[in-house]
Amino acid sequence: MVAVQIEYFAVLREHVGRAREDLTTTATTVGQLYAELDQRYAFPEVGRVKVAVNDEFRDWTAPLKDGDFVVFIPPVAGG
Amino acid sequence: MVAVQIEYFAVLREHVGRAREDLTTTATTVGQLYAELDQRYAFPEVGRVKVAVNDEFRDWTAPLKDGDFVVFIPPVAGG
Amino acid sequence: MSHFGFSREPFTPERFRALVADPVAGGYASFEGWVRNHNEGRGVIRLEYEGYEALGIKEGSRVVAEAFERFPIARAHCVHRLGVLDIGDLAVWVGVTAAHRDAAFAACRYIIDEVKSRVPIWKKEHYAEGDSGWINCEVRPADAPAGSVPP
Amino acid sequence: MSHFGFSREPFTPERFRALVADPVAGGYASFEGWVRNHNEGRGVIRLEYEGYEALGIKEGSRVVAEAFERFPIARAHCVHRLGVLDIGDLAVWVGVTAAHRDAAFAACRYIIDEVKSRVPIWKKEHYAEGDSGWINCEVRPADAPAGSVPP
Repeated sequence: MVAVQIEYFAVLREHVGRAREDLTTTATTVGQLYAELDQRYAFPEVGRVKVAVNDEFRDWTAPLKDGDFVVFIPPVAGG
Repeated sequence: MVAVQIEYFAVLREHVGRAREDLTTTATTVGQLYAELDQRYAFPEVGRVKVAVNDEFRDWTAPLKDGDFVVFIPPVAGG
Repeated sequence: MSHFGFSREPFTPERFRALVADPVAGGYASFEGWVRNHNEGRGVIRLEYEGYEALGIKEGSRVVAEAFERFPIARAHCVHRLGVLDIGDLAVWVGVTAAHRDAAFAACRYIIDEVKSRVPIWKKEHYAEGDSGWINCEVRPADAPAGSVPP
Repeated sequence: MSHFGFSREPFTPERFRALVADPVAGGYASFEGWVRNHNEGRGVIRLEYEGYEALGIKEGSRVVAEAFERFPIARAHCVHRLGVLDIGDLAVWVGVTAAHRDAAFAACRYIIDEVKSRVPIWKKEHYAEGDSGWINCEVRPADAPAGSVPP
């Protein structure tokens, strides 16, 4: 079990209904964490989502460590 | 014989020593006029010169008419 | 100093243009994204930009650093607005100086293209009809490729 | 109103940038030529621009009109300085707005390239050593192709 913090932005923030949550999880990768949250929230289909851990882009297979700060990144649209 | 006005710019103005001159000439084309002036002033070799008559680019074979305003255009360098 | 930043307040390009001034620079190329009154056939009345700022600054700065590696430029900077914007407001500014204009244009184009596709910024359009949508995130059923949502 | 002009006085881009603002415009691309402190390995201390204004305005306006024909742009304008300029001074400004940035960049590049090669403007560089020269007009004997001077 690891304790992590998650921040939601944009379409995911509005869907989940809050910007941040603290979570204790049995997930061992960020991909597993996403699957767990997707099951709970039924995230909207938004295309290819990326993930960042501690303010850096990571692969979905990246291990989840106690204290990690995780952000799921739906398709961006700057400019 | 036609009476024309000539304006010189940049390297030609400095070479000739004045910006404008009025001239009566037997030249019947702007090319002949250039040759006549080149003989008098020995224009510096500056590469490809163009010519404008009455504020429009013209060919060197353009006829010269009484009252024409002629400008010889050495290579440009805007920007 | 980072070469990429966010601004929560309206800004004018002049302030940041001064940052890229350089006596060796003969060319200054800039790009500004403005909020336009239409998108894909719909009337737009205002926009919201949301950014993941900590990662956005890192990724935006990487983009500008890549431009320095790829093109012989003197200086470069990019600033992106966040918050609520009206029609005509400045959303993003990119400025690049170089000895020659080839490099200035190429680097300016590189930066805006990469910033738009890589920096975690999201745009919500508010339409004349009263509805709104997150751009690039509103997948209609027909558009959604199976398995497109990871993992 | 013509889309090309000369300015005998220093000017800031803001004044002309406002001329190309347009609510349909999502992208604004601009280019500025600044007086740089070197050229072809020599130190430059100031510049002079001389223009054949009557023809220059016609030819510059034709260049901008061509950009409108070639690219889907909203507005475009170009202004060129004349007179004596110091290092860092603005020599030429081009601004283009369009719904999309592809067209804005392409048209901006087209305009500056064509203006530099076609509009009757001449540049005299004053060098740190005290001499000066008209750019593109100083043909050293080895450079001068036979018969290059018409007719």
